[in-house]
Amino acid sequence: MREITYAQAINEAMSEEMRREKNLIFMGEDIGLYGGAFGVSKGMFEEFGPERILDTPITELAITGCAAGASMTGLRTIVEIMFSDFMTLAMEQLANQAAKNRFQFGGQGSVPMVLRAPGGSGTGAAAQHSQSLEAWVAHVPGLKVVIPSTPADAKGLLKASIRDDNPVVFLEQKLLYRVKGEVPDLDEDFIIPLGKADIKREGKDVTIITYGRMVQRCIKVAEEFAKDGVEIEVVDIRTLVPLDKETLISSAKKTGKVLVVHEACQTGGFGGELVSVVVESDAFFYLDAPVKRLGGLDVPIPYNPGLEALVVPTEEKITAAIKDLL
Amino acid sequence: MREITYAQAINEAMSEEMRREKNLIFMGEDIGLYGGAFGVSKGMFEEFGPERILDTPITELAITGCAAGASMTGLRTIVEIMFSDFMTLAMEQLANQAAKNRFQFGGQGSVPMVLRAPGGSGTGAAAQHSQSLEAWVAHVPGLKVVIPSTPADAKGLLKASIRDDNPVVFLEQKLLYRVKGEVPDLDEDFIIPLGKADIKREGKDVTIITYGRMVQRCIKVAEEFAKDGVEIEVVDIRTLVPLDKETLISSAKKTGKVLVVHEACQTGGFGGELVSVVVESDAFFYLDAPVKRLGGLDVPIPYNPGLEALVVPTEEKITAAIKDLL
Amino acid sequence: MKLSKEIHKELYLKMNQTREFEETAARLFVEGKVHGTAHFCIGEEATGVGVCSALEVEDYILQTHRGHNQGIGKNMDINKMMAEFRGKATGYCKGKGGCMHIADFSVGSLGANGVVGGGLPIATGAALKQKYNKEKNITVCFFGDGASNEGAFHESLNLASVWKLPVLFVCTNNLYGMSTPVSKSMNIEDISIRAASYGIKGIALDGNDVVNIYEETLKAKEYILENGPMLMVLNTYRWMGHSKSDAQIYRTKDEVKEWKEKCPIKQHKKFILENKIMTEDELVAIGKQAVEDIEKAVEFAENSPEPRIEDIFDDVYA
Amino acid sequence: MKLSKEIHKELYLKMNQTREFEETAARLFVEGKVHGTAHFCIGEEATGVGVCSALEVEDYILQTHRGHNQGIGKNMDINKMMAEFRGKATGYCKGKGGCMHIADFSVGSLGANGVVGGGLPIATGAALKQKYNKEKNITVCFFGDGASNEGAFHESLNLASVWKLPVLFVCTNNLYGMSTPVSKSMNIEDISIRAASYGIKGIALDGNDVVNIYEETLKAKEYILENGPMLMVLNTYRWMGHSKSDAQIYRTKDEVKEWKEKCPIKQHKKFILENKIMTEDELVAIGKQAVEDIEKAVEFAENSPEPRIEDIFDDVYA
Ligand SMILES: Cc1ncc(C[n+]2csc(CCOP(=O)(O)OP(=O)(O)O)c2C)c(N)n1
Ligand SMILES: Cc1ncc(C[n+]2csc(CCOP(=O)(O)OP(=O)(O)O)c2C)c(N)n1
Ligand SMILES: [Mg+2]
Ligand SMILES: [Mg+2]
Repeated sequence: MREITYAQAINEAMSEEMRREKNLIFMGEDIGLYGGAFGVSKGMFEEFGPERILDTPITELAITGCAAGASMTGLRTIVEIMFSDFMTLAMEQLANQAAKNRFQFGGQGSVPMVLRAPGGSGTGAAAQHSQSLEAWVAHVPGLKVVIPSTPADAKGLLKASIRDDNPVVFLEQKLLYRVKGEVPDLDEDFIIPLGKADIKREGKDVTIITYGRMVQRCIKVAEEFAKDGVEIEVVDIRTLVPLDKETLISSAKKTGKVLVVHEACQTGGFGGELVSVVVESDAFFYLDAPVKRLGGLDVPIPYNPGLEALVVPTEEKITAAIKDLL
Repeated sequence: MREITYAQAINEAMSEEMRREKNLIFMGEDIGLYGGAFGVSKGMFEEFGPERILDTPITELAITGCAAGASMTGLRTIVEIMFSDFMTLAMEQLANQAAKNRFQFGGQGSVPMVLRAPGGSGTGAAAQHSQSLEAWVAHVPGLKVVIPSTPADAKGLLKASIRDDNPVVFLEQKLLYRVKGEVPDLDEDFIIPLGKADIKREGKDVTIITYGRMVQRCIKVAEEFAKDGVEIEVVDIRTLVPLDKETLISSAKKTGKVLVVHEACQTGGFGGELVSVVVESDAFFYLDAPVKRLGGLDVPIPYNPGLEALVVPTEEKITAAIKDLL
Repeated sequence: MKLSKEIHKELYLKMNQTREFEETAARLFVEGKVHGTAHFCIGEEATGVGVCSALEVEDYILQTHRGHNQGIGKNMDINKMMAEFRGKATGYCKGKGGCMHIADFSVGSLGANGVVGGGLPIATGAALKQKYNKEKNITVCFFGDGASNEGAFHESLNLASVWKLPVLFVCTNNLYGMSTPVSKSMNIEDISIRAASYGIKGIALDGNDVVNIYEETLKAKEYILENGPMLMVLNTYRWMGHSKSDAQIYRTKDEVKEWKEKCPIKQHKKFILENKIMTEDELVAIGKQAVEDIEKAVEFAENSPEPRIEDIFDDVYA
Repeated sequence: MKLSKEIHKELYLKMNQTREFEETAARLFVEGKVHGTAHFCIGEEATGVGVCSALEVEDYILQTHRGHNQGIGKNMDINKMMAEFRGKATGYCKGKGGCMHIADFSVGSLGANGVVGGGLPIATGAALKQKYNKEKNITVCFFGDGASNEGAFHESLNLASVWKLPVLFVCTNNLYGMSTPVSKSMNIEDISIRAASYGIKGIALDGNDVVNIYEETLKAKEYILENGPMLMVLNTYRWMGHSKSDAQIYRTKDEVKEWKEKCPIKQHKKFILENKIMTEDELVAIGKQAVEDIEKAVEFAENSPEPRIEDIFDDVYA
């Protein structure tokens, strides 16, 4: 299969969907000629023109609401928030309006929009440009939440998100944008349905439940353990909402040992949900060690690259956590 | 001891602190002559005047940042957001600025502000006026988060929050404002330190970990069970950040059965954190049943009073959950 | 411009229906038949009725929390409005939304909003869709004086202007945002001058003159389809408290009395009679019809079933 | 107003330091000594330097992401700035903030901000404290043309106006917000007219004329202490790309060249020579000093230790 980057995969997903759906538009800051802060939309302005690729002023609240309004009335929209940290400015329109409109209006209308935003640290951009805020949006009924960990997942899940009739928060991972991976050919209409976890690596001894850029890191650790005969199963949940509980639970039952890993600050992170789903289920009776979480440290992301690398789960920390479980 | 309402307790806490600290100011929408949307600040404008009790335009982002700026430069501030749902408009200043300034500036300055906001459903105000968003703020390092369940706690914890040198999000419970409870006399300088859970009812058979308006409900259920000889311990965490893990864990060890209850939507709620804290600890080995969560249904709050009452944990649901555990 | 008798009839009826609806709703509170709160627009009927009556079905509106006049103006079904107010399954939102979230997509109402200024960004999106589809229709966004201090106001007017979106921004300036007088929430007297910040046209009108509002809306629509967005400020007054519970210590009884004299319904009546458009009797008949319409709505709502908890997950996701 | 030779020296030195700082910083990127990004203000030196040099220590400033001129203008320690840029423990923020979060509370800088418009609400708070304490000082809030479209701009100017807070809002209009030209982000040409929405004074100045900016800031401060907030727009231009990585396809080389001719340092030099305030030699000496200052800062930073992970939890809470 051909290999493309995560950023290209996202670009392809958007472009393909725009080709097949004339009512789909895309708006955001500097997404046009400039191609987006991370170059994700390069070439789209040239192909689809200024009526469908809309450069906006710096105005996160308005563009989020604008997307919701357009989607409520018949268009489908993608809105890019340049850094997921700036969703903080848009939460009113996202959580109070886009997420709730359908319900509070008794089912009148729907809001088929995708809010794309890159999250995560590692780029030296410090506290206000590096957060992982998926836990916020996963706590808002009416929103779906997706975080892909590979180019293929990014493409297939984004296409599914765009076709979904609900507001989907699609959180990309900055540090994965330049990472390459196999992606099905262009002529395939490649869709990955929301709500299906993916076992990225099979194993029988320990389960790691994770998502986003931590997936590859966990696989690397798993490969190290494999050398010593310990087979770790790495479950990539891919969509936080809806969550594929079954896959998590059955993996936990199989291995009896569970580690949850994510980059976001541990306290109040989505890891708590994942742990709970496991221990509330009958998997509880199969567990032979306390379920462990390994999230980011409860600090804002520091600028210094050495510090920055150490506040999120490292291979060393993941390895140590696995050893604790064994 | 005298009895006063939860709203009065909050008023007393603010008023007492304003009397002892001349550098403390209080701002918000309609908090002056009007006395606040829930009447919490009645009389304060008359006592402290327009320089210290500041009615603001409807401008949540600006007043939150204004409080942060004043607090960074030497004042202490209380800011009231009329409904916690409107924190959605203020998250940028709260999470990116107030919470992170001290850290990202390497310890220069601090931000001694309290953001007060009422949360919760039950008033027939529907989806945009009824949310419980504590999980969002508990996930932001740099913020402390408090939710009192009684007038005494409200008073003691608010006074501690105001004296704290950090931004504290103080989430009040609309449905408790008119509830009365015993509160120490006015001449006592009554402070409850942040970070201490309170065992509101002792028991040995089951632990309920909860907070906010669910505390009384859980106690009621516990009293019913007591009639049948089942002694439920009700632990009110009171402050979500910092969290008194010790008290939770030791109660879980004692009873071996844990139910976590909160009003907020279950998925992504703070309950996940509470479950995780228990099962990650050595309390895991004392558990003789899966830890259970009982949160609100994952729906926006509906308007109809019958529905509204049923989307949050009811006495019936709590009772059923306990029975499941036994 | 000379409006037809039919139009006058419509305006007069809708204003009367609005007032009757709200007076009845207030009574239902007293009777304990409604929980929650409501925000009444009595005294401001001309704003929503005048603007919305000048629109077509394909024009959208974004309503406020104080928007019964807007909904009735846009031809919403009063039975379903009342049923929603009562939280019934037959209501516009199946009882899930209540009066702060009344909506009727079929007549072009994209909903009332519980968040001050919450409709502004959404309006830009609805208008963007209209522009995208080259429709000859506009989106009207209602909001209050208080809302004009929210960031959403600034961002939305700016975006609409830059993209030349067909939006009519209608600010109903009733002199207060809850207890806070305009003089304490902004440092200008004429809110319409804020249009200049966006390079768009702004006008201020007597918000109690339904005829003029109707006419100006027609003109505005034409202007907007040609030139892009516009800000229309309607200066008016709310007679009742901000919401159910409001002791109104922030204003004088004299002020309220003064404004009651400028009652939009009374003014319209005077205009109709002076211009001999209808007779006193005809007007009385319309008033009666309004009362009957509301009585029927009350009955409809009263006899409607409550929503069932079994259906609670419907409509969370499409 | 006639500025002393000392003042001219100060302005000229600070502008040169700023340029030298940034050119050096750009080189450090190329050398791979810095990770992350930076936003350079070359071409805009007169704005931050002119405004901040007219202030006292007790006046606060809120800086932008493009604020080395503001920090140097406010007399920040260049060594600590460079060390922070390098992420060192001796930097202003102990290496935790980086150049987007440089701050020095001791000289009145309440910090640079990574969020466009993020400093605006904070400025109102700092000014509120000054007013509360009856200080005779003001808060200066820097932000860009792009930021003036954010809701935070609207809310903050309105709040400051209503409360008559001593804030000077300084918009450095460099014609672009990232790749987006002002003409596509707003529908007005003169950003200073936005002041009218808040009933405050607005002025627009040549942002490359450091002398005039200095003088106007002195006047503005006096005006503000008497009358409340004011908006000052400084029209200027950024020579470099938006940030480290920017192919600049959104503008022409000619446009950049044109603006390079209006170089604020060159202009100031010409003014000084024409008015015989200093000799060519004196200016060369100042230029040299600037180079040396930056060299020293580079060395200081280079020799400084990295922060330790053991200290990571310090400063999360007070
Ligand atoms: C964002 C937000 N802040 C505060 C409130 C509480 N609130 C409801 S209506 C209102 C006053 C609104 O004033 P205005 O916009 O003038 O409309 P009016 O009520 O006068 O019609 C307030 C403060 C809210 N609903 N939303
Ligand atoms: C809220 C927010 N949105 C977007 C960004 C990304 N961003 C950083 S600087 C910038 C352009 C800002 O333009 P302007 O205010 O004119 O300042 P300039 O960079 O031109 O100095 C953008 C879009 C951000 N940092 N914060
Ligand atoms: Mg009003
Ligand atoms: Mg700019």
